[in-house]
Amino acid sequence: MAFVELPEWAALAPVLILAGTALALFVFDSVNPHSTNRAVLAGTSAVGSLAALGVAVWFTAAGVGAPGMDGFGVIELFDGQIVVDQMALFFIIVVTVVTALVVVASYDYMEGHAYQAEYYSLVMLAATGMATMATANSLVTIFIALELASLPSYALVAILKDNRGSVEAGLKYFLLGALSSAIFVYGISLVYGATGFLQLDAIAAELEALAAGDGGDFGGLLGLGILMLIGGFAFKTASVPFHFWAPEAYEGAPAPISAFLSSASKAAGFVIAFRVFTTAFPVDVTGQLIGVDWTLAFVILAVVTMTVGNFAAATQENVKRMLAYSSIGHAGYVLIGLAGLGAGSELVMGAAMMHLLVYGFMNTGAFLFVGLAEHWGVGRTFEDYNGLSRQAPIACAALAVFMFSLAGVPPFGGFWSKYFLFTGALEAGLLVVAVALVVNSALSLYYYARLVKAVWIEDPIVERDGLTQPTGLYAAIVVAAVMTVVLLPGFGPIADAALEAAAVVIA
Amino acid sequence: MEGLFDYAPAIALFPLVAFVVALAFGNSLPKKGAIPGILATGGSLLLSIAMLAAVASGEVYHETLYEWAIGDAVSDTGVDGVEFTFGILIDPLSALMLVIVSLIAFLVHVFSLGYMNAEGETGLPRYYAGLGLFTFSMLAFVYADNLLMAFMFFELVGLCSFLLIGFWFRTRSAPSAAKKAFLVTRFGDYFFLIGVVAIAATFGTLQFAGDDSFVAAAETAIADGTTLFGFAPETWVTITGLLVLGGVVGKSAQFPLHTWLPDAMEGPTTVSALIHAATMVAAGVYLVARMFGYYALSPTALAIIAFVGGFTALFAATMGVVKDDIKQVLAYSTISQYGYMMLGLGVGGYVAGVFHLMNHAFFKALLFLGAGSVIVLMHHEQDMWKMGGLKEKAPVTYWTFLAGALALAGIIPFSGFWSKDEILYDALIVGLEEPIILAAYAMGLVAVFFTGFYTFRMVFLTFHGEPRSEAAEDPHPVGWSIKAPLIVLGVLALVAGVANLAPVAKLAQLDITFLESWLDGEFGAIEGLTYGAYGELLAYETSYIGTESTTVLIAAGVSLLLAFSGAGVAWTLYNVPEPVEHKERLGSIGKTVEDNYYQDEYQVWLAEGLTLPLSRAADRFDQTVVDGVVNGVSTASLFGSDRMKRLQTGIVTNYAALLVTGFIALLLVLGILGGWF
Amino acid sequence: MMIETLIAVALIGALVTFVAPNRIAGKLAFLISLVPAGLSLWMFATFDGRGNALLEGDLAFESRLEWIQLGAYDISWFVGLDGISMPLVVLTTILVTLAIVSSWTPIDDRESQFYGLVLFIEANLIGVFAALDFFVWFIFWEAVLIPMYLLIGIWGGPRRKYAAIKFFVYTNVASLVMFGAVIALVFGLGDAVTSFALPEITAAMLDGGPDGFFGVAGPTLASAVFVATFVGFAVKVPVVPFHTWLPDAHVEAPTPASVLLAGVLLKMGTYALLRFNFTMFPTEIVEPFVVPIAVVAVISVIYGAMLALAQTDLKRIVAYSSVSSMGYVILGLIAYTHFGVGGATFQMVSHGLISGLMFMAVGVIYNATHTRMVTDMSGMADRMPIAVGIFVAGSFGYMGLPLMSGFAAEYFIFFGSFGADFPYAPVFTALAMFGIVVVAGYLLYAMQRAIFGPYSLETDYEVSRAPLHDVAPMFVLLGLIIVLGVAPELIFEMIHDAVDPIVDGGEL
Amino acid sequence: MTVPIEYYVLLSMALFCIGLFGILTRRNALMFLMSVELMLNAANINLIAFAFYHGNLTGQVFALFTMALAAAEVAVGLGIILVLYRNFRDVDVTVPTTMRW
Repeated sequence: MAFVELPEWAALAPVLILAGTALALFVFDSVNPHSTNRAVLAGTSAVGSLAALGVAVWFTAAGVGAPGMDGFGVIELFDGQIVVDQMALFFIIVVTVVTALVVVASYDYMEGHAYQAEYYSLVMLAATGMATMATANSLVTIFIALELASLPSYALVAILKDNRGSVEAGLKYFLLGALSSAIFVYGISLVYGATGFLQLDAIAAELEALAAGDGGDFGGLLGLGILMLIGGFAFKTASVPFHFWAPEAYEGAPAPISAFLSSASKAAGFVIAFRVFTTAFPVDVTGQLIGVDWTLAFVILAVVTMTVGNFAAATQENVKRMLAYSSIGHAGYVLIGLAGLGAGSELVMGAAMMHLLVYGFMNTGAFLFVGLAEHWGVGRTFEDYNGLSRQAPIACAALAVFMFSLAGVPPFGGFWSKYFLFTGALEAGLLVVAVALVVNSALSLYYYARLVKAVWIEDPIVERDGLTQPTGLYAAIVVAAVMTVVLLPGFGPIADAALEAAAVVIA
Repeated sequence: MEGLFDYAPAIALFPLVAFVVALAFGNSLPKKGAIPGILATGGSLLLSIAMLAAVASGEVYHETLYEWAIGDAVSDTGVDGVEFTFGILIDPLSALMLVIVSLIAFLVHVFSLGYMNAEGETGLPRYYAGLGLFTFSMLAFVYADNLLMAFMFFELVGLCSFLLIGFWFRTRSAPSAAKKAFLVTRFGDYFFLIGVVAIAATFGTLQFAGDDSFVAAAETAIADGTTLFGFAPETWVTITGLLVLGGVVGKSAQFPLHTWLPDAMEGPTTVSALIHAATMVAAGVYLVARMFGYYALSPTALAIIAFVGGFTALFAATMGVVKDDIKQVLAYSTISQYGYMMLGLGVGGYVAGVFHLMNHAFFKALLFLGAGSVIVLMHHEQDMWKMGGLKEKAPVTYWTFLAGALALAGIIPFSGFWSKDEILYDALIVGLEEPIILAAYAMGLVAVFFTGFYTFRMVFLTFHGEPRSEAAEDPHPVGWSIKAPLIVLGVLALVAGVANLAPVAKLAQLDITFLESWLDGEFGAIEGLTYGAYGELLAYETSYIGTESTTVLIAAGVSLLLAFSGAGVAWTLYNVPEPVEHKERLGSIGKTVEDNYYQDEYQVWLAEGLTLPLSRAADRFDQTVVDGVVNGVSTASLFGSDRMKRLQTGIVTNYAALLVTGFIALLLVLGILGGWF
Repeated sequence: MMIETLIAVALIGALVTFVAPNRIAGKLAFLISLVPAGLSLWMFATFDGRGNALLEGDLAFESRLEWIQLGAYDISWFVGLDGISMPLVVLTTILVTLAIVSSWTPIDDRESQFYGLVLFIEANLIGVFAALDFFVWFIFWEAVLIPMYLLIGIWGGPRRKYAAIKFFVYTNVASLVMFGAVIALVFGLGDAVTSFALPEITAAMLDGGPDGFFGVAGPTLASAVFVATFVGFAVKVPVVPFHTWLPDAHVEAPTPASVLLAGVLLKMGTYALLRFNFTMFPTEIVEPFVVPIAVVAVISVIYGAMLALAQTDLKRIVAYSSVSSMGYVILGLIAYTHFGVGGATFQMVSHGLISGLMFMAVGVIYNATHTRMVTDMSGMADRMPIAVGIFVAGSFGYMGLPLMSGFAAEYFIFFGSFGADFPYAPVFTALAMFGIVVVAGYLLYAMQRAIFGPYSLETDYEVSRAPLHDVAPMFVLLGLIIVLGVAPELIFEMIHDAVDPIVDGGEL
Repeated sequence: MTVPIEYYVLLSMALFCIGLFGILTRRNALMFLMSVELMLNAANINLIAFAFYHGNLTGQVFALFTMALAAAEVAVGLGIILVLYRNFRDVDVTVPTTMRW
């Protein structure tokens, strides 16, 4: 096909498009600062992210990074510092989807805000960082990409400079982020010390050698290093015990940013985790060296994370905070994907990837509904949401879709991924995790249903007059909802893509 | 004649049509649905008589008409596949019963014109619909050719009884009585249903007649000594037989399930006459007669039937003695009379039992209708102490009622005498061999005295002496529609005995026992369903006091003597201008008897004193314990959630600390497992 | 594609109704629901399925196409009907139509949403009975929860929120347990199965069964899974002691929801029990559990009836009596005889009709009196003879009056289980049969207090005769009940045909 | 003159722990930042030492990246601390606790 003439670096096109958009926005900002031309700004970023999305989808369909005769094989750039494979594209798709939704929604949400251009360019920069994380194949690139994603995020969280909540959120996010990245870097240094390499495949090769040989004298060091790396990922994915920033950050940040962080940033965190632990630290070899199977760490993290997240969410009064905790809980679900790697089957990790994609729609949508509520100014607690369905049935129907999908109740996309995770856990023989999953999803059912109850069942405590229908927010929410529903019948391709991608990296 | 039987289904279907018509259009019809009822029952009567004639001419009819449900099931005797069907069995017994039922139903319909319509009752369509449905069910039950069909219509007549007892539902007592009637009989039917299921599961068939009948199957099983459900065949037959008997005891108001019948008098008197005297209550006894072959296989069952019958006969008769409500007296006498029939069947007196069933149907219907007309006369007063002196004012009612009374009391030559005497005679000759039967006979005999007594107490209090209320002074006149049925039944009560003058036959060596030969299939019958066939199955020894004829004379003499003495005592006590109560003479016994030996009390206690509190306790248990666990779980998790979120103190330094702690904990776990330190 | 059409019509209808204006929603939903009803009746008439869907047998209206490839297993859209599911589908479509009509009076707020949800339930219920792939089946099975949650929650009574969430969470947890168990089973079966199609799983189970998983031996795994699935379904049925969500849900739910809940949703549980526990599992696995289950069944019958006896709320009475009736179904299922299993299936349909009728009647009385407490009313027969007459008829149907479907069902079950081969079968049967006395007890007791006697009413409402569209559905149901009672062969024949392979496959 | 690698590691670990200690004890945001810097530099020591030990430059190069990113982080951090001060009139990190539980 026509594609083959393109040079190899073109495989990075999605990332480059995102970066380009970010720069374009900077240019625009410097040309006429303090511009509040939301249409242009939001439009540009939307177009950029959608373009990136389109390209990524096209690549996936065309078989970039897919081995075999119909594919082009995994494309490695800069001697393997960057790799473009199915998993990379998959997560680029997740990131770009979320970005697109967020920027469209921000069109209304950020109305009348002073720093329009900055906002959008930061979003695009963070997106670039996340997309890069998806492709990063060396601890160096991973770290850089991570920071590229993190630094704008700190700023974005705190962008409502006169809003104490936003600032507090930014502070907490930043401080814990700095701490975690310090730990992360230290972990990198230890791994480097133990192996002498930072490029993932090289590390793996070295470990093979060590395992084959005397086993090296850095077992403990390596183990500690791996653990610290896990810490870094745990921070990005808001997993216990590195989750403490999440509730405040999501609650304090502007709703679209919360959506952005809780969906895209989480996905990015997971992709690097997947990449590092599948490529650099093969279970058996590493196990020999550090004397313990690192999946155990993820088993523990998964159980603890989902439990903490769901239990803390159950009795929240503030909707946004409930969603924040629920997103911690979902991090716990996805962690099963890593915990189950021991079984050597791609099913469980594939399920995790599927979940992140679906989550990109349903969770973003949920946070955007909160954004809509903040736009309406109805308040933040469950009580404030009471009876919204009478004024805004469509948005509330969408909310119900998001909630039930998050709870994993059919007929919505969330059902597949969650139950595939359950299936994967069972396949990997993680009985404990499966049980925890049952308990937690029962509880999650309770609080998700509680929100549905608030908007659909309860009667409003205050009389409100009709609510506006901001185009951007509504568009984003409806699209997200429609996608969440469509993903039930149309789950086949996604499952195939995810499983294929997982199979590639695991092999 | 063949073609005639094709109309057999119509016998039952006519009343069904009447039911539908009355229910649907009753309100817009003249007489509120009485007319269709009368026409339908009349039609049934004619057809039944035609059937009777057909059977007399030697025809019988046994046809499966409809397959209700078919399926594979391996019965305990190895029969593969089972069919539950509806079919018609017309043999001497059922033909006779058809005529009885349709005749009385017809008369009651006619009587109702005078009794219900004339009184301007509301809800008459409901009443006639009920009657129609009842007649349909009863007739269908009568010629059912298998046990399941019999059970179904057995239940349906129970429903009709419920609906008609509760006809005056706006009162408090009627619904209560209706409920009691249905519940008590339902309790019996519970055992009946187990019996049906058991028999079906055992023999794979429920047919009454023919080679594939469960009776035949049971015979062969006993012959081969096949183990049935882990029991010896005789035992199992006894068990199943007794289970079915449960339904009989309930429906025929035998002890201890007799308590519903007196309350059932809450219904209109016509209903009492039709359902609670002549027909539905007879269903139980009829069922025993219908499957007599089965019981004949089990002496134990028969003995129990006989004893229960004898006991009930006496037990109920004593209670009838002290009642003041004319309908109550009749109710207890009904219970008692059915006791006689059970006794008769129990001792193998198949003919005697059926004979009494027929006679009783006539004279008890007569008495109830008579009582009904009395009640009309008395402006709906039922207390006999408020009556008296109606003899002159209502001659027709009086003479017909008297005929019924004489029959009931068993005074020669009225019909009741012949049948009751035959029962007692059969009981005696068996009893001379079997002590337990002798006991039953003794009770039956004593009951004769009480019967005579309460019957004439009733007659004298009602019709003789001086009027004891202004209602009795100038009674409300009654119309032809009331008189006509009384006359018909009165004649029958007088002459029906001719059907089977057994004592005469035995003494004079004449062959005039028509009923016996009728039931013995001399005119035609289905093989195996004859008196003779049953006789062969029966295991009873019989013997006589001296010769047969002496025994006959002794038996007849004794019972007559007792009947007359009972009547005589009543004469002396109550046939006076101003009769007075004599209960106090009985003292504490009288109290007990008046309270029906506290039968109702303990049964009510079982329901309301035991079951209801038990259920309330179960409810409390359910609410607190079972549901408590469920709610407890949710409470616990929400509490846990409340604690869990306290982790998030809001102070970022704590977060750092917790973060590091958590990390170190993880480090320790893995480190120790991996031996890093 | 018939089944797809049914589901599609219901789904699209749901959407259309959801956005339709409130005042026409009711009539619109009724018209829409006529389509599936008519179609399913036509399917019933032209039904040509043979044998059992999971065992040897060719299905009616079968269709199958690939959906998702999950590793070694493929999930496919696989639907079809056999003699067991066909009657249940018809029951569903008819009950939904009638429920819609019966809600014209009571539902006076947010009608379009209400009727939309009802049609949505219909789609899922049809799916549950038609699906033959585990995942497809599970999707419909779970999707029923959402509309029912909302129906109870939005249009329910005073404690509706508690009841709704209790129903939602309780039954969902049960489904999760059951799901996990089945998945474990599938993995346990190893290479024997390559899809989640129920027939394939069944086949694999019946020859050889699972070869161990989680390090437990195959038989142990199978037994564990049997228990887990049984519990999972027992909640839905519900079987004592998992029944406590039912009375709350019933009492709070609006009449039409109660009708569907008792009429069809409970049948999902028994249907699943029949399909999974008593069809998939080979006899040697089931055998040790038969007697315990029999005990549970008898307890459900008697205990449920006792609870009903203690109630004063008409709806609670009917709700608890459902627990009792479902006990009969369980008894019939474990009998493993044609009449036992067939009767159980027949009872599903029959109880669906009768309990539906009862809830409608109670609803009509409630519409007029605004109370359901038997203690608050007396002599209702005086004011609303027709509605009350139907209530009485329905009650007698519940009591198993001959020539009504209830009797046929119960008789089949009793006959089937009496002759069954498990230990003490006759004793268990006799014990369970005592339910027919207690049921008569509490229904007659309630009638005596609420319906008969002199007229009086605590709530000061002017009681008038019920409008035609309230009464008409009940007449239809009553007619069906009597028809099935007089001619059970109408459906028992096909049920029997579908039950054959189960029983012959596993004569205990 | 070669110092065994262990010493470097011990040094860096000590530095790391000092930084951690600072984070856990100091409430002033700036102190917090500085402690983070210490930790990062502990990592740098490792990287360089190991680069020397393994004889490849990867570590040293990465150390440069680290410094750069540390600088960027500080920049963002200072910005946030600025707005923190503007809103809370304080740079004590334990003050902002409007969101908890």
